[in-house]
Amino acid sequence: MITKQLLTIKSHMQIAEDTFEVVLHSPLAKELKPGQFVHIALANHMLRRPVSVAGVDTESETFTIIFKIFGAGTRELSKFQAGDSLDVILPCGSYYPVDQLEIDHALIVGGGIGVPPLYYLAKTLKEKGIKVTSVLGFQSKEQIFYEEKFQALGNTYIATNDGSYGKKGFVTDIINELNPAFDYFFSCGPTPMLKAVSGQLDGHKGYISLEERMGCGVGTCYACVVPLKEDPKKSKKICKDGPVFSANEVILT
Amino acid sequence: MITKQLLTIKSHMQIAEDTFEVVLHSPLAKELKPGQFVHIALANHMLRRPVSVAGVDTESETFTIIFKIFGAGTRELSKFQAGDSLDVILPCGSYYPVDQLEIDHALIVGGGIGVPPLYYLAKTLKEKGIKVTSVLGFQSKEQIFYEEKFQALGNTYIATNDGSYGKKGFVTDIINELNPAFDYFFSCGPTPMLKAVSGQLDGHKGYISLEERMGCGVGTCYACVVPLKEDPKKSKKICKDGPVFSANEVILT
Amino acid sequence: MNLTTRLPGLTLKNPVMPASGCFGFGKEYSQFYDLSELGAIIVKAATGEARYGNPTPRVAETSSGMLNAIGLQNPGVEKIIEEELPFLRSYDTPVIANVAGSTVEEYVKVTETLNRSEDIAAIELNISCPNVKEGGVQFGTDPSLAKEVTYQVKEASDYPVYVKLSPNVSNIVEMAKAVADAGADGLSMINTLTGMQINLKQRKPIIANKTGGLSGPAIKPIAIRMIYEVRQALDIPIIGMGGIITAEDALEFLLAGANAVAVGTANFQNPLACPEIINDLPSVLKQYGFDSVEDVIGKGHV
Amino acid sequence: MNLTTRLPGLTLKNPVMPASGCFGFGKEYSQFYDLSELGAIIVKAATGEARYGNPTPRVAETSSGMLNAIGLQNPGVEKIIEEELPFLRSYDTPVIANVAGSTVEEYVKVTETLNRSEDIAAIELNISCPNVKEGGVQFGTDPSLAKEVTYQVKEASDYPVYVKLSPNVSNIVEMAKAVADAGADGLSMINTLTGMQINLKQRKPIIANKTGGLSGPAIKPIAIRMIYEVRQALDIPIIGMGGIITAEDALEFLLAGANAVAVGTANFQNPLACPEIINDLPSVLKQYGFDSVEDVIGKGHV
Ligand SMILES: Cc1cc2nc3c(=O)[nH]c(=O)nc-3n(C[C@H](O)[C@H](O)[C@H](O)COP(=O)(O)OP(=O)(O)OC[C@H]3O[C@@H](n4cnc5c(N)ncnc54)[C@H](O)[C@@H]3O)c2cc1C
Ligand SMILES: Cc1cc2nc3c(=O)[nH]c(=O)nc-3n(C[C@H](O)[C@H](O)[C@H](O)COP(=O)(O)OP(=O)(O)OC[C@H]3O[C@@H](n4cnc5c(N)ncnc54)[C@H](O)[C@@H]3O)c2cc1C
Ligand SMILES: Cc1cc2nc3c(=O)[nH]c(=O)nc-3n(C[C@H](O)[C@H](O)[C@H](O)COP(=O)(O)O)c2cc1C
Ligand SMILES: Cc1cc2nc3c(=O)[nH]c(=O)nc-3n(C[C@H](O)[C@H](O)[C@H](O)COP(=O)(O)O)c2cc1C
Ligand code: FES
Ligand code: FES
Repeated sequence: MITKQLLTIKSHMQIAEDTFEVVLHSPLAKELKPGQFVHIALANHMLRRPVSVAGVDTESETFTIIFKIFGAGTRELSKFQAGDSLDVILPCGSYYPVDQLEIDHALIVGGGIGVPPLYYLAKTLKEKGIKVTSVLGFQSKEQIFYEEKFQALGNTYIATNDGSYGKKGFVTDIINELNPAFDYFFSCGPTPMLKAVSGQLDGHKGYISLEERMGCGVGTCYACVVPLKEDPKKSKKICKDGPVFSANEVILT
Repeated sequence: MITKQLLTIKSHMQIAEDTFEVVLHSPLAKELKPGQFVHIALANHMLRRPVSVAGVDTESETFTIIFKIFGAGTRELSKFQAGDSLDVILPCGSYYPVDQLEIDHALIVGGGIGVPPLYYLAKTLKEKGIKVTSVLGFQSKEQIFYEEKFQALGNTYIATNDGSYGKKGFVTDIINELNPAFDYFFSCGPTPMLKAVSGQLDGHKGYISLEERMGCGVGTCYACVVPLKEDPKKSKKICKDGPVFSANEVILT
Repeated sequence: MNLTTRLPGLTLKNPVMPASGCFGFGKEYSQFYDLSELGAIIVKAATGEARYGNPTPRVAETSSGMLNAIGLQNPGVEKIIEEELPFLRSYDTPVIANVAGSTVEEYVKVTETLNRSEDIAAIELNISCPNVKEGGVQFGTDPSLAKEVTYQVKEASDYPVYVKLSPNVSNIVEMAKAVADAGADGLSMINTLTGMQINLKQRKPIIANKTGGLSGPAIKPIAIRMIYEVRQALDIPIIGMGGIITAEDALEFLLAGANAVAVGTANFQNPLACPEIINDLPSVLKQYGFDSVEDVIGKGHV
Repeated sequence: MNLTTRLPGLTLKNPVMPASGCFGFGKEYSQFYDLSELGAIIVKAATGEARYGNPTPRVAETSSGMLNAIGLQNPGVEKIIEEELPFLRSYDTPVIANVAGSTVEEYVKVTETLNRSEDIAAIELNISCPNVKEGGVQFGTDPSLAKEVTYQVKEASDYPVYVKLSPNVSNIVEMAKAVADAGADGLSMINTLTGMQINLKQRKPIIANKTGGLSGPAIKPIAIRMIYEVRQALDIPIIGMGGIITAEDALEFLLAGANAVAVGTANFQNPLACPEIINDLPSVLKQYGFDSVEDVIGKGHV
């Protein structure tokens, strides 16, 4: 059941260059599934900002988001403090259907602000006894976050565009080299990365998570559509039918 | 010399219903004269808000403003706290020419948010050894402020519209009854009051201070004009030539 | 406090309804509150056939507003009647269908198809969508085309027809007169103003369609002015919209001469915008000295 | 960073100038900074005789904008030449005079009078002021009237003529073409959009003139769209304006196709708006990968 709630910020801290981790309290926290997002209102901004769920703690009824300063809205979000409140719509969108899948070994491929939802996913997979290999891409060393946390869940490989840490290049370069065994892949990141990864892993089963500029965030405005492979005249809504899609479902543009 | 400054709030407190007294620090405080105003910027508001100077403390380099919550801007202003900063243009406008006048006994007539500048004026007059009689009008008891401060400067009479304190009625009723002796009157308040007072005291020498919706507040936009008695096709700017005018100079509408 | 307002074919328990395109067909927001609270519901535009709409990005944020270029994406009028409208039957609130098209024939066809549905109470004739290549806005900026399409749709319709006007014109009164002459039962105003935002990094318009329709509080003064001008010139009922966020905003539209109001962009910021405005309206009306909604309509004229 | 931009009759050291009506004749803001920092200065409108303008209130605040109905108050062109313009001589910045009128004859008379002044570098022909009863905006919404007045003023003027367009039209390109055909050296766009705000307590429009011109960030998307459209259709130089607050905003206008920009409403919020934008511009240009102002112009087109 989707709702609008005023949530208290439990902690707010910088974890990498321009990157912040915020923990929010909500009785609905436990209902948030890996891949889903929350839609955050900001004073002086007409539109809400979508941010993925990066983790849930059912006991404390909290969930975590991680975001990077990109423009005016995320900058405003970076200035909040523990104790402040945020007006949030949640839970939004679809999730990685981990319960329905038979997986032995999952390959996680994330880039930049696509990494946060994958951490929640990787943690959930690991808790189900599934082996996890993670390949993560960042712009540079200063932008890297959660490396140890991913390491704790399985082998983790990092690429940076500028080579300041890990492999110089892209996640696809690591996958090329590594040629890892896996039965499902899960990817989230900028569209060019998703395109490259789905191309590279074509033929494998997998799920990807998309981004698009949103109006409503709940499925009423048709702002966030993505065309379907089976019929490009048809589309799905990223905010409601997505953001998670099966790897061969949609056309990436 | 008019400037734009970021000023620190030294104290911020409620002094009557919806009415706040704010003390601001500025090296320019000592240049602010009775009748002048400052022009305050507010985030999320296109236009600045003009507020009169209600007092100056040259030693601490501070000045006082008093304002009442009227709409969104003054409501926002009411939420600031000591330590916060305000973006202020100062000093703005003309002042009561107390140094140029030979006065023995001044009659002060103020209504509502017209009272604050008159306190600074009354204090200045008193310091010059001039006798001060004050007639102040408020909507109701809860709205009254600075009564004792005015009392300390001279006889003070209060009218309330609803009769909840002092005389029930208007400042003009008190003046009628009192028929006070004075050589100059000084009045500030809502235009209907100014009209009534100037009418009642016609023939006396005096000064009035006007309000009008402002754009620039410094004399460039022609938003705040008032027609002149000598030639209604001519006008003066309230923000620059005013807000203080000699009682017979302008046409009140 | 009596919030009832009466318009041709519509007796509304309160004057507040979601605007077309900002509420889908109601399902999503029904998760947030009981849609029966609404004065009415204007659903997303219907065209003759299914339309994909424009490429994405389709929205951008602006100062106190937003741009959109959805491009009339919808499943087509038949599917809307079969698959979308029945859901709204269970709510005690009239539904207004929004009719769009590229040609007079398409407008007429959609209208005729809608005649078969018993799930609607009125038609809003959208001659003002700025986001489609052909049709739409030309009808909304040329008085003689507007007159023609209104006349034809009116002929075809068993339901009252509210014509939705475009603000992208020099003379809104002329447009209003043209459609009133053609038999419009009421007006809906305003649709969005054509705007653009350029992405500084990408050095191109943010919206893939380049231009989009500007909505939100930024355009409220234009909406108020146009409604005021039309109300001065004509007696025709008006559904007013453009930047309404609060009950005070709704009151301003009623004072300008609107008989009811629609809330668009505000739904995105606050899914509870409509019920909150409805809830606040009685006390706001009282605060400003009014006894009922009908008491307010047009009272801002001097 | 080279901020120079060249327009007919104007070589500007930077592309930023205050907009007409938002800077008086410069005296007041000269208290805040050295006016020589400015790329140019557009002064308040001049008419044939002194005008009192409209009754007050003349301004109102809106979401991310403001309404004004000053009504072209000014001391008349003669007095402006004698008493106002000489003050600006001491600054190293070109002055653009803004010409207004109710009739073609008045426009021509003002222009002829300005020809006698050596204190100006160009004329901005204001055919778009929405706040005067006669003249002004009709010229700005009727292409043939716009053409006629431009032609006559162009004939009368020794200075280059920039025609200031009204956004209150369905087709801005048609207007731009009309005045370009008549010989305009450049365009100034946009003037304000006609709007209204109603005072809920007083139950009447806040602005005594009822309607006023909407300016500020609220209208920026409309300005950007119109400049983009005109730049697509014509090669004529454009001074862009409408809602500029920051150097990023200025960059957006240049990308849309403006050759220089004017800053209006922002001056009221921040008297230092112009010098701050000029100061920030080099680093903003650099951040987005540009080497000079002329390098940016029109680069937002795809
Ligand atoms: C489903 C989903 C999940 C996301 N999860 C995360 C996350 O976990 N961490 C994170 O840092 N970012 C995430 N993003 C991206 C994030 O929403 C944008 O970075 C943010 O909206 C930018 O807002 P801004 O005001 O800082 O930028 P501006 O450019 O000033 O924003 C202007 C407008 O564009 C929209 N916009 C700009 N970039 C994007 C984008 N990439 N995606 C969607 N809308 C955009 C904004 O929402 C706003 O409406 C997610 C996006 C989506 C769609
Ligand atoms: C020279 C001068 C001195 C003033 N001194 C004081 C003072 O000492 N204490 C005090 O409480 N008030 C004073 N006022 C009035 C004060 O400026 C208004 O109450 C305030 O601007 C209202 O802003 P708002 O956002 O609360 O109201 P809103 O109605 O939301 O404001 C909307 C717009 O209207 C303008 N406006 C509304 N009412 C007035 C008004 N009466 N005068 C000028 N502009 C107005 C606002 O500035 C703003 O631009 C003074 C006004 C002037 C012109
Ligand atoms: C995303 C979006 C989609 C819209 N779709 C339609 C539509 O399909 N038909 C229509 O007549 N108006 C449409 N509109 C216009 C609105 O109904 C409304 O007239 C306009 O947005 C002004 O109101 P607002 O400022 O409250 O949003 C749409 C507006 C938005 C923001
Ligand atoms: C108070 C005020 C007065 C104005 N007076 C004039 C004028 O005399 N002549 C003119 O051509 N434009 C005038 N304008 C329009 C501005 O020059 C400018 O075109 C418009 O305000 C849009 O820019 P902005 O959003 O930066 O203010 C005026 C605008 C304002 C706000
Ligand atoms: S953002 Fe509105 S439908 Fe997806
Ligand atoms: S407020 Fe601009 S001239 Fe007075």
